[in-house]
Amino acid sequence: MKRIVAAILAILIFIVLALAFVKIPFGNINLSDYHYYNPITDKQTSDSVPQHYLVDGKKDTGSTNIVTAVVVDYRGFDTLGEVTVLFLAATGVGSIMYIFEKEKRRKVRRANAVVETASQLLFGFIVLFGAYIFVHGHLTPGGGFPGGAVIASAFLLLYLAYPRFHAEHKTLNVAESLAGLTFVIAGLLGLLISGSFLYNFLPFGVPTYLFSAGIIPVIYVAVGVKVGSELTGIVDAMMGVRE
Amino acid sequence: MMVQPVLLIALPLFFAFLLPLISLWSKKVLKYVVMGVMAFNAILAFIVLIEALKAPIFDIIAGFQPPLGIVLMVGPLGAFIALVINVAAFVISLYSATVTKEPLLKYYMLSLLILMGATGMVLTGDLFNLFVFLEVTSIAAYGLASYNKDRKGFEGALKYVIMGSIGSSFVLIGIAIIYAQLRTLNMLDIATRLGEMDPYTKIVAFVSLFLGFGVEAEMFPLNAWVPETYDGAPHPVSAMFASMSAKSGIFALARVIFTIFAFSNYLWFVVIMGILTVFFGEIIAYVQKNIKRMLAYSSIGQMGMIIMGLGIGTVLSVQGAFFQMFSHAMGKALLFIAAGYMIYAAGTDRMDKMKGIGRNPLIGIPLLIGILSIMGMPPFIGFYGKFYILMGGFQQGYYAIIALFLAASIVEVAYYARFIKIAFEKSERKYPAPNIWVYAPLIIFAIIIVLFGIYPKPVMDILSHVAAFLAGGA
Amino acid sequence: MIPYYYLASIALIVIGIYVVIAKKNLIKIIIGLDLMDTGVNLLLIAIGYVKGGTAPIENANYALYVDPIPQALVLTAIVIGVSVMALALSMVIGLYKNIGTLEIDELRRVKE
Amino acid sequence: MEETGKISRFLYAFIIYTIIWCILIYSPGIDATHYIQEFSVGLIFALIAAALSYRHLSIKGLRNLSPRRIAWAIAYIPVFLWAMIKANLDVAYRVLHPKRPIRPGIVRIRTNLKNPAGKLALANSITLTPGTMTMQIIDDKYYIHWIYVRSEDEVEAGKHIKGNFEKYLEEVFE
Amino acid sequence: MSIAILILQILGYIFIGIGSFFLLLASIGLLRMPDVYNRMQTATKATTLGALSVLFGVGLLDLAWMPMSIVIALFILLTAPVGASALARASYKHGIKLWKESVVDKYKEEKEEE
Repeated sequence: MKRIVAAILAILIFIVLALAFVKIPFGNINLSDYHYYNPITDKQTSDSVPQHYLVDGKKDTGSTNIVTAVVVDYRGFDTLGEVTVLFLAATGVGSIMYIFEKEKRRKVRRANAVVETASQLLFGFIVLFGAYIFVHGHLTPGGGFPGGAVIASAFLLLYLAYPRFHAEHKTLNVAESLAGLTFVIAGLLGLLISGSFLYNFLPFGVPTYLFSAGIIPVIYVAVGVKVGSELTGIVDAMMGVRE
Repeated sequence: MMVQPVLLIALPLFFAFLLPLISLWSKKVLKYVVMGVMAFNAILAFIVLIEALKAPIFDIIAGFQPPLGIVLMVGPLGAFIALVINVAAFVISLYSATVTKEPLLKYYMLSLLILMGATGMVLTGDLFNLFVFLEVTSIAAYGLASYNKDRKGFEGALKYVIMGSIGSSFVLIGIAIIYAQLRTLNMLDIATRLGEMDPYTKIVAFVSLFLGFGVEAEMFPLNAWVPETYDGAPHPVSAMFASMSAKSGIFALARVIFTIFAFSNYLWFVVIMGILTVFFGEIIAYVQKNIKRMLAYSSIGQMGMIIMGLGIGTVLSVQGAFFQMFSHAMGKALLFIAAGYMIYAAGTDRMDKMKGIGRNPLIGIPLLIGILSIMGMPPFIGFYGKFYILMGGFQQGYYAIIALFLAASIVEVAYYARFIKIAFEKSERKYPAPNIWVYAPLIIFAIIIVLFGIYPKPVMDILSHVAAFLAGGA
Repeated sequence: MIPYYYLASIALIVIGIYVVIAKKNLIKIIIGLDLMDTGVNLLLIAIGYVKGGTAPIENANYALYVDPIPQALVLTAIVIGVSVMALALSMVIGLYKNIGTLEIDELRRVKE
Repeated sequence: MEETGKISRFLYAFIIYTIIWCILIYSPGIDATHYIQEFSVGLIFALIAAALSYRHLSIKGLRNLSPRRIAWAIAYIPVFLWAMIKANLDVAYRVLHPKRPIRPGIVRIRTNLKNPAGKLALANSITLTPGTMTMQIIDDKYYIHWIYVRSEDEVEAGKHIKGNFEKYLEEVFE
Repeated sequence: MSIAILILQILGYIFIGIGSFFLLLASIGLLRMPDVYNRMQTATKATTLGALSVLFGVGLLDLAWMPMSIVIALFILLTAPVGASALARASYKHGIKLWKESVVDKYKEEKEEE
């Protein structure tokens, strides 16, 4: 009975949404066809928002990678929220898993010797590669979130190879806090210097150079460290207590 | 000095990131830090409200003019709701001092962040940013809902997670539809260029957004999570849900209805959803025996009234809806705090085991004030909300809806009266006395309820800006 | 032209909805939520596509780029989805340790 | 096989990471300022990565970089590649042959290598070469799944499986 | 100059072709082999050489990619066999039997002692 209702509902939603999307062209769009309206100055402008990003993005933010320019600069406030969401998830998981800390310790077997040695050798390289990804967020595809995830995967490898491995909670927390504070303080400095939060107050430098795009690399390094430590914390909490 | 609204968001966030470092130094100061931050935030919100009354504030983030960048759009109404949320958060944070279950550090971080998310939802002027803050609020709420870490808590929180994720998927679908047609995310920009959208697509986008934000606003049909989540959460958290996350959700709904889709042809849909929600809540509340579940269902009913008030769409009824948000935030928070104490004192959550619990005047009087206000009795603040919604309904000629509304109100009066009778009955039983962290919030809320009930003019002055809000302003 | 990318992502979304409503195992429900998330992300990416466009990274050889905003939005949406999944799964772990079952029917039976 | 000092191991890790970073940042037509910026940032990250992992990366530290070892390591590459190509032809033969000529089993062999990295290199080499796959290493014992068992005896099987890998690896790692 | 580039291009495509052939071989091997251990044998070897060959081919197509290709190749050489070994051991520990015509199992004796 429940299945039939669910199926009918699903089909209905499919039809409603599909009809809505039939009217939306796929790929056959010209981004400069749209015009936007600025609610503060009450003026209509000639280009659309994405077109503006693509044409003037490099000038406005100094970043070669326009997606990064959008993520960290134009819509940096969203990214701050996003960082907060991940922080919340880590906090929530930590809070939920707290009860199991006093639980009976789980016995775990040693892993394969091949895996142990390989993970020891690879750990440093993976961390380095994660750092490479988040440092070059404004130049190449990538950025703080993927880079942080790569770093967390290095720790995940250690957890796989050494089932008894524990990351130091205190260190993780401190890294997480400091990285988050860096982001907020960068925003507040922008507020102090120019009167708008998250303003890109550092010099842009020459695009395509590493030291360019103002605060974007700074924020991405902070995000990378934060994401890495948070995901590691989540994995650690979910593994529970082992011996 | 000009206070920028973004500080209301940045400050709790800053301290949420700072708390782990503080806890390394001392764990005892955490709760005072949180109280201090929330009090300071409430003061900031008050200053922002005064500024916003002069002219709506546009706070540009990252220095890009909208719609290129994100902008915070703070009109008088938004600032008012933000103030309500911040005041409620501060008073509830006093009651949070009674939470002793570990890990307290996480509890305080989550409560700061739920405040940040709820404030952000109210202030932001960008559709996707609204979604991000919705997620901040709801993920903080998921964490808090399961904080008790017992079976009830997990079940309620899981239900909340499932409904909340469906809701956020719908919000994203709505955003995708709008963006695909207009290539912009700024609310006012969307509102101005809404005519470029295909009419059918526009309705689909509206319904998606409406249903999505309806989850947080406890709207029928995606509100099955409410009773279990409220029941399973720690007591201060239930109060937070009623007064913070639900209020920001309903304000987001108001934004979707009036600021983005400033069209009146489909408002009957909102009214019907509202009246369904009212009935769903009030009728089930009548048969509840568990006090927190009863309050939760009653909360659904009240939110339905607010949605109805928004849907009727006249200046009077929308004023009523906003007044109702204020009174519900204060009254329900008070009742949940009182319920928390009563469950603790009586050792059970069944109402029939709480005979004579209100005979301690320090509990009884605030409790009575809160219940009368929620029931809509003059001279408490609850009266104005319901009254204006009714008046608005008369103006528009929704007589059948008004009849249903009154019937639901009578049901509400009936079950609250039953509860009053139990609570003030003579009984031999002695209950343990509450401590200062319970008295203080109860009394503060009671004072607010009585004060603005007798002298509603300041609130009415703020609400006189509703006409501009309805016309699609900030 | 039939916008089949849209249809595929909408299909993913409704399959997710079906799974969430019809299935009785909590893990499966969470998989359903993840399906919905994936579908929505795909939808967002699809609306940003411009025929013949390339990734919006400054490149001398191309002049036409796809819309960068949906990509930025999806980045945010993915992180949010991951966070919700992590929380939901840890709640499932907690519930399982409390009761020892993940079937909704059995949950109800244990209640009495 | 004594351990070397911390500093030596740290420097070794640092040098290796710096080299990897240089390869990562290489792109044609890179100009000097750009390169210096990238390189200096790389030094910082190499320091961090080395600090995190130098304890496990090597036992011998800088002595791994002696020219003799590097020469042996380079000499090992063609030997290994040739074995690998043979392995794949072998696989092709077994997969495509209609009768599927296999005679699988798990055998045990022993090794003289003591360095964990050396053991890993031998294990990986064995896995990638004709018909054999390492399943587990316990101390000096290798358990190997052999697709066509020629001998069940430890020494005999060892000769077949290890070939001349062990000689090279001993020079590189011991 | 352009002839050199042309030769490189042709060589690159040849290597990519060889690599693809080995990848195909790996999947045929997956189908033909009787048990999980033998499948792992063919899959690991053939995919590793296939991937290396493709990477080398890509490096030849544009010499600027060569250093990156070599780094990736090193990673594959280091990780693919380790993964195979871990999977094989995990399957063994979970009690997946060897093929019935297998001739010897020295690991079984050791397993009890471990």
